[in-house]
Amino acid sequence: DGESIAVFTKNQTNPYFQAVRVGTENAAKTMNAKVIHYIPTKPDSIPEQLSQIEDVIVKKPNAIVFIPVDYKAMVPGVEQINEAKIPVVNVTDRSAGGKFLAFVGADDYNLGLETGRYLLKKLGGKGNVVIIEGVKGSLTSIDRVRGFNDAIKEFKDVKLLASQPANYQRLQALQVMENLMQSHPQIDGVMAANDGMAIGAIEALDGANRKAQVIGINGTKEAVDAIKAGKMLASGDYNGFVQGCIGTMVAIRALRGQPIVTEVVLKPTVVDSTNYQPYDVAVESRSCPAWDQAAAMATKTN
Amino acid sequence: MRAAVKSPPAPEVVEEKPDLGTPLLELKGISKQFPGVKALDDVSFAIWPGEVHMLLGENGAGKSSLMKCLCGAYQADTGAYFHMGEKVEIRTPTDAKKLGIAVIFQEFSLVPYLDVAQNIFLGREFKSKIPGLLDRRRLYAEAQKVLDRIGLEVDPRTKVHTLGVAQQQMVEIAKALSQDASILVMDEPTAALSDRETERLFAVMRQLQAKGTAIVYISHRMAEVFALGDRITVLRDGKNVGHAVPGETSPDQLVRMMVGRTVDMSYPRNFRAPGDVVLELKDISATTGIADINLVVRAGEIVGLCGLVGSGRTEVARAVFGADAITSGEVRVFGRIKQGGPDVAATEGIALIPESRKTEGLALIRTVSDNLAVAGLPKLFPNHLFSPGRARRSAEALIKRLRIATPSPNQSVGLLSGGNQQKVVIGKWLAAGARLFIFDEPTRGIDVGAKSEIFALIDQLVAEGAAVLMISSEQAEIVHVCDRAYVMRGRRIVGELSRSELSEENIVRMGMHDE
Amino acid sequence: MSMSSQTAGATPRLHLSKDVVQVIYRLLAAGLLCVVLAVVTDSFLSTNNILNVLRQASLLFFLASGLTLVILSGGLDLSVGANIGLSACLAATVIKATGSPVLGTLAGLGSGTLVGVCNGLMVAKLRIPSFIATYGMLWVLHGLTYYYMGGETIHGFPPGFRQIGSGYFLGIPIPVYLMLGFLAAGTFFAQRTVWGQQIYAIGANPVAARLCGIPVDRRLILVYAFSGAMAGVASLVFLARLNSAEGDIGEALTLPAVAAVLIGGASLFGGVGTVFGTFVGALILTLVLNGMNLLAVNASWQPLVTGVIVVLAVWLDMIGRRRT
Amino acid sequence: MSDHALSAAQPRPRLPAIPGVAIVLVALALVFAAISPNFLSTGNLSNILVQSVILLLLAMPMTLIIMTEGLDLSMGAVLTLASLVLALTVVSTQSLVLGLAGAVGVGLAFGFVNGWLVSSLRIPPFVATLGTLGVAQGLALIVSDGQSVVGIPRFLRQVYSGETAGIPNPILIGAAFYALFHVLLYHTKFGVYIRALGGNRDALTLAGVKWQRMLVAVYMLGGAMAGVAALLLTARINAGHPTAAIGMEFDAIAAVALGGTSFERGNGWIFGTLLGVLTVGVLRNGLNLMAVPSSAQVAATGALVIVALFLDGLRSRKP
Ligand SMILES: Nc1ncnc2c1ncn2[C@@H]1O[C@H](COP(=O)(O)OP(=O)(O)OP(=O)(O)O)[C@@H](O)[C@H]1O
Ligand SMILES: Nc1ncnc2c1ncn2[C@@H]1O[C@H](COP(=O)(O)OP(=O)(O)OP(=O)(O)O)[C@@H](O)[C@H]1O
Ligand SMILES: [Mg+2]
Ligand SMILES: [Mg+2]
Repeated sequence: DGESIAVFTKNQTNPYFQAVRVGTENAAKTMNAKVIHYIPTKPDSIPEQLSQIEDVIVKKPNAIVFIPVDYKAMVPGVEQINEAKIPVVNVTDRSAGGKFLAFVGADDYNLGLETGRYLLKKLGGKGNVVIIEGVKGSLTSIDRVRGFNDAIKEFKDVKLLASQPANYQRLQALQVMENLMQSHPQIDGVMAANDGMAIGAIEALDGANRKAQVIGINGTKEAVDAIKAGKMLASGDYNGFVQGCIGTMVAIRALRGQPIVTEVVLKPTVVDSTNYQPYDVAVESRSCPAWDQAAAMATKTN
Repeated sequence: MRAAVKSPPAPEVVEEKPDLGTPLLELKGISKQFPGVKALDDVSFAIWPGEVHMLLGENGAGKSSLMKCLCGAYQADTGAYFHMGEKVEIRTPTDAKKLGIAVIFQEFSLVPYLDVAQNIFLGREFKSKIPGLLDRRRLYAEAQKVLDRIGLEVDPRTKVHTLGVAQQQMVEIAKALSQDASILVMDEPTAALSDRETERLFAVMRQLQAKGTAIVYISHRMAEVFALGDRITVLRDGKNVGHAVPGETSPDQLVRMMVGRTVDMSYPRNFRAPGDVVLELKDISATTGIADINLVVRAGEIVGLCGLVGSGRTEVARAVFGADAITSGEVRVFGRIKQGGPDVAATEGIALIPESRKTEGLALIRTVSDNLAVAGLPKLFPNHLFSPGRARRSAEALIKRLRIATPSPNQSVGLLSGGNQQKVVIGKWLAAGARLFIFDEPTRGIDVGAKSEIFALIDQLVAEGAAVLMISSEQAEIVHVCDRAYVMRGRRIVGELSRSELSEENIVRMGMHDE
Repeated sequence: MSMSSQTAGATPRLHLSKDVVQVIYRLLAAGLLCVVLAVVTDSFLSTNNILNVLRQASLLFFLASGLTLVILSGGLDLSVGANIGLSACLAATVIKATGSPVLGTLAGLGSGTLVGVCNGLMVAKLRIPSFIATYGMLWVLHGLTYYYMGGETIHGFPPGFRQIGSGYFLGIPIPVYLMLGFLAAGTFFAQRTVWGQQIYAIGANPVAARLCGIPVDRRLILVYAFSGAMAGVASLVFLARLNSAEGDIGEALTLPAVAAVLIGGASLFGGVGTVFGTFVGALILTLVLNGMNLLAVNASWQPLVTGVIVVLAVWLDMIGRRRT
Repeated sequence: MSDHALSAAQPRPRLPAIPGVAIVLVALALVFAAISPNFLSTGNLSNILVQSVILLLLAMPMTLIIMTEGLDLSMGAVLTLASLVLALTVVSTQSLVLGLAGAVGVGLAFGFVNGWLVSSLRIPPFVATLGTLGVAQGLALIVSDGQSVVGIPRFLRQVYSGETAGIPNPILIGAAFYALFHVLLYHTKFGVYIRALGGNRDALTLAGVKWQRMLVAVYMLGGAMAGVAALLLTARINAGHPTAAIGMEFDAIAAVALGGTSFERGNGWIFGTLLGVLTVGVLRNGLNLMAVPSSAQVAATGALVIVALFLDGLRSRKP
């Protein structure tokens, strides 16, 4: 009891990671452990997360729950953790190397694919769409966009007009959308790689008095509100909260010698106007699934 | 374009060239055009070894420009250079250096965060035996030698930015002397110096002269012209208007050549009975080191403040104006205790003409008109709305009144000649309607004609009831102009001289009386 | 920059004021850009797109206009972007809590101004170089915002409030009116008031300005407060436009805002520049991004092209000024 | 700038001449040592030093650039690009030398362009390097196509994680370059001219020094050091990444300013920069050890910079 778990997340600004953090806290509280958060002061800074790993190793927490800011560049950091013999659970972005107790995440590709399909079906399998990408080179963006593209390929009458990055930034998405609307008089669907950008696109459409169906990814409160209000079509559920819960549970259970699972890849759920209710609560008031439920989601056990 | 007054033709002067053999350096037909100003117009000029050649002219006549062409800092538009009879090119400072030309510039060319020695040998560093590195020991030894020669008692390791104006001027001189040049150009080297340093400099110049160095010397101080000069060249409006020899010419004649009219150099004053006390200092001490300063200035008086360089005169002026903090004592202005910074001082009608025009007096990148308006903004535009036209008209009036040579009120002040810049510094306070003027070296670098005009102006100010506190290193000025004077030594006031006691000897005796 | 070269560069021969000449050159540059874009794309010249560009430029201009005065006074304000973040979050909270856009607006303007005053006090009274003082402030503001927001966003504001960001009047977006208003006010303040002139004087030589009796400290505080207030304005327009507040809302805007001021002809050494120049600078930057989006330039190339154009614009401007 | 050439004498300092950054560094170290038992362990101290080296390698040339009244905003982006070039070269040729040559080459090229824009075209350094920042960032995205470059051979990682004579390699590299910069600034002509470039450029012209070349050299030095830092960065993250060092130039500028180098008149010192870099390192490390929340760390970083400069200001009040 009273184990200390160090939790590494990518930044302090994206609501998604806040959901993960709340999940870890929730799980730790019910299991009588405590978490300490390490977040780069500069969003997504690789050198800074490496430094934080080194500093944390000096402090020797009992276990680590780890989201790499970059799945490849952070491998040396993971190896240092391994050398220091601190058990570590990988969450959200699957690290390209290093030894982990388990991986807990969602499948970005399938998320993109399913949400994309949902949109295209709603459009009746035809029309013009644009994709708004996240940060170039980030695993989440690459996989989600790949999913979007594959969904589009399934529908012959759908035309992809443009695929532009807006770096997961709301304002950039808004301006990119404004500019795209100038060169494309007819846009029927917008696929954004996260909810913030989706909302930015919606604002741009509203501003120009144009209509299009917009989807995003993450299932944030804001997106749920927009879905409720009928402004947004759907959001792929990425469920950071549950990822945080399960990641922490695995870490603590391993410390206590209880059985664990080694991989949980959450199934994609598309949140739309028919099923948003469970998501319409602030993360702080949600609670973690019980271990049985969590174990049932496992895709690998040892 | 230039604002020179219409003037009668200059008196005829002997134009024959003395037969002294081949000149060391000869400039022929030099012209230099700046936007709006023809700074030099077909000027020819020659120097012979071992002579001190005085270059005279009004502010903006083109003296500095001519010297800058001579040393490669400017490139002349037309003209040719001959070194010992041979045609040479001087296009860069390096070319000039190769010919053995060294220059003491009117505006300092020192680097603030290098030390004295590094400044003296800038561009001529001593190489160490280890390739790529510098020989620091040699640097300081050599620098010490040069400093000893001119009698500057400063550690060569002192960073230049910590030095006062006079010491910086001495470093500038040391820098030029260290080059062992065959031609030495000095552009108003004594403008910032007091008599003691000046004497020292003259001694060094005489040594150099004896060794055969040719010296070109620019100064607005008539006494120096006659004490040092072997020959005189006068420029006016960018043209060479004649040569003269000191023994055969009188100061009045020279002045007439320079300004094209007669100038009364005795600075006549109308002494009147002083009025109410305007400024009163009681036991002032300040963070800058001055202590127990007591003095009084009344309306209608010009009170001098004299002493050696470093005696603390500037610090007194700054303390009055609120530019430096006072640690004890009180300043009373018009009977009320004054507290606060320069902004308070300005609203109470005090004006400070600071000693360093470039760093403290002017915004060099702004126009003449802007600079002339800046101190008087609240007075000129009481409703806070600025009108460029109004500012311009006010500036034009001042340009006329002070005879500032500028192609237009829109010229950047940084492009004016040194003396004209100084006039702008004075002018901006005239627009502010101040009633207590503190002049710190007001005539530094100002030509004789302008000087007498400025003193006439100051006289007029006091006649209208203003009070003036004047600092000057030229004792003659203090003696001629002031009603009374205080003498400072070691950052304290050591005495007061009444009008009848005011003489150069008395000032020197009181101010120099060493411990 | 050597004195002679720099000053020589800035002197017009005619009575045509320096500022006017600068502005003409810069407008020409912007015009050239427009012509190029109009020729190579078919959608550039639509009314919609023009309004679009103007509205995007307005966001940049709000920040940059405040920054212009700071730069004129010889300083720099790196905290404007972070200031937007904090002010937007506070304004959003107040609107949510009270339902009153007016109170929210006051909160946004107030917090922006307060941050500016703090900057001003640090620069004027504590004599911390502005670059550092405002850089430190940037971190402090980020810290406060992150702490306050805890990674969440606040969204959904009353339609009345949203008008200032996304509304139209006579077919022209409201932010464009705001921009023109601030352009006129800023130009008037800088060129036609005593305080404006004093700010120029301070920028050109702070020591001399002080010895001229200008209350330098008070003017500097004013300048930074104004810059903070403009960040407050920008935060409100952002909020209204984006309909949501998050911590890093203005982060990416600081450098473009500085760039806009510099492209507009101001000098980081102070004393040179105009608000109108900044307006054109903001326009040029926005046109470049708009053009690249219209041309569907690969996103990887966008920073590169922007970089080259920024340098080119400033260089052409300098040549232009040297010629006069 | 040179217009404000020389100020009148400054009043004598009233506080002892201890730079603000030193006071802050010592104070921080004392506080952390008192609160966190791990802070003073050899492992942790070496940790701080190792972490500080990359920043030091950037901050030292930045000091010189700032002393010339310049600025290099492109440094972080150039470092990123150089790191990618190094990674790509090493992965394809397996040669460390070629990789380093490539990285330093990229740095030199950008340094040259920066220097040329600033000295020949007289574009203000802020604008010129803001432009090249965009170019370097764009090139980084283009050469990497937004992806990390992986498969870095073991020997490259050894550069960062290995030890020589019991001392971690990065510390040795940092020390060697510190010595180099010290000599450069205080014992060579170049050092003298750097001060003059910031203090009074006209003085150099009149002394017949071709300062344009010097200025280009200063920026090239900055680029080259970004190349060297790229070696350590790539070895550290075991990859090339298109955003690895974005924004690091501001950390470097902050460290330089923290160290007491001023943006005007060529007033600066390299030891102050070392102190500045260490102060940032100690602060981050200590706050991490104390598990201070990230948002407070962010605010503390800002407050620290302000406090140090404020202490400096107390010492030498401008007249
Ligand atoms: N770089 C420049 N650009 C434009 N005009 C200049 C420049 N340098 C000098 N001038 C102008 O050339 C004229 C001659 O100036 P110069 O400095 O040679 O005068 P001077 O004889 O040395 O005067 P002073 O006694 O006041 O020092 C002046 O009108 C001045 O404004
Ligand atoms: N004893 C000294 N040793 C070294 N430097 C000194 C000494 N006394 C004065 N100085 C320097 O000389 C500078 C000029 O002195 P100060 O301004 O007090 O005198 P001043 O009478 O106004 O002289 P100036 O003729 O320069 O106006 C001082 O600021 C100081 O830096
Ligand atoms: Mg002159
Ligand atoms: Mg003095």
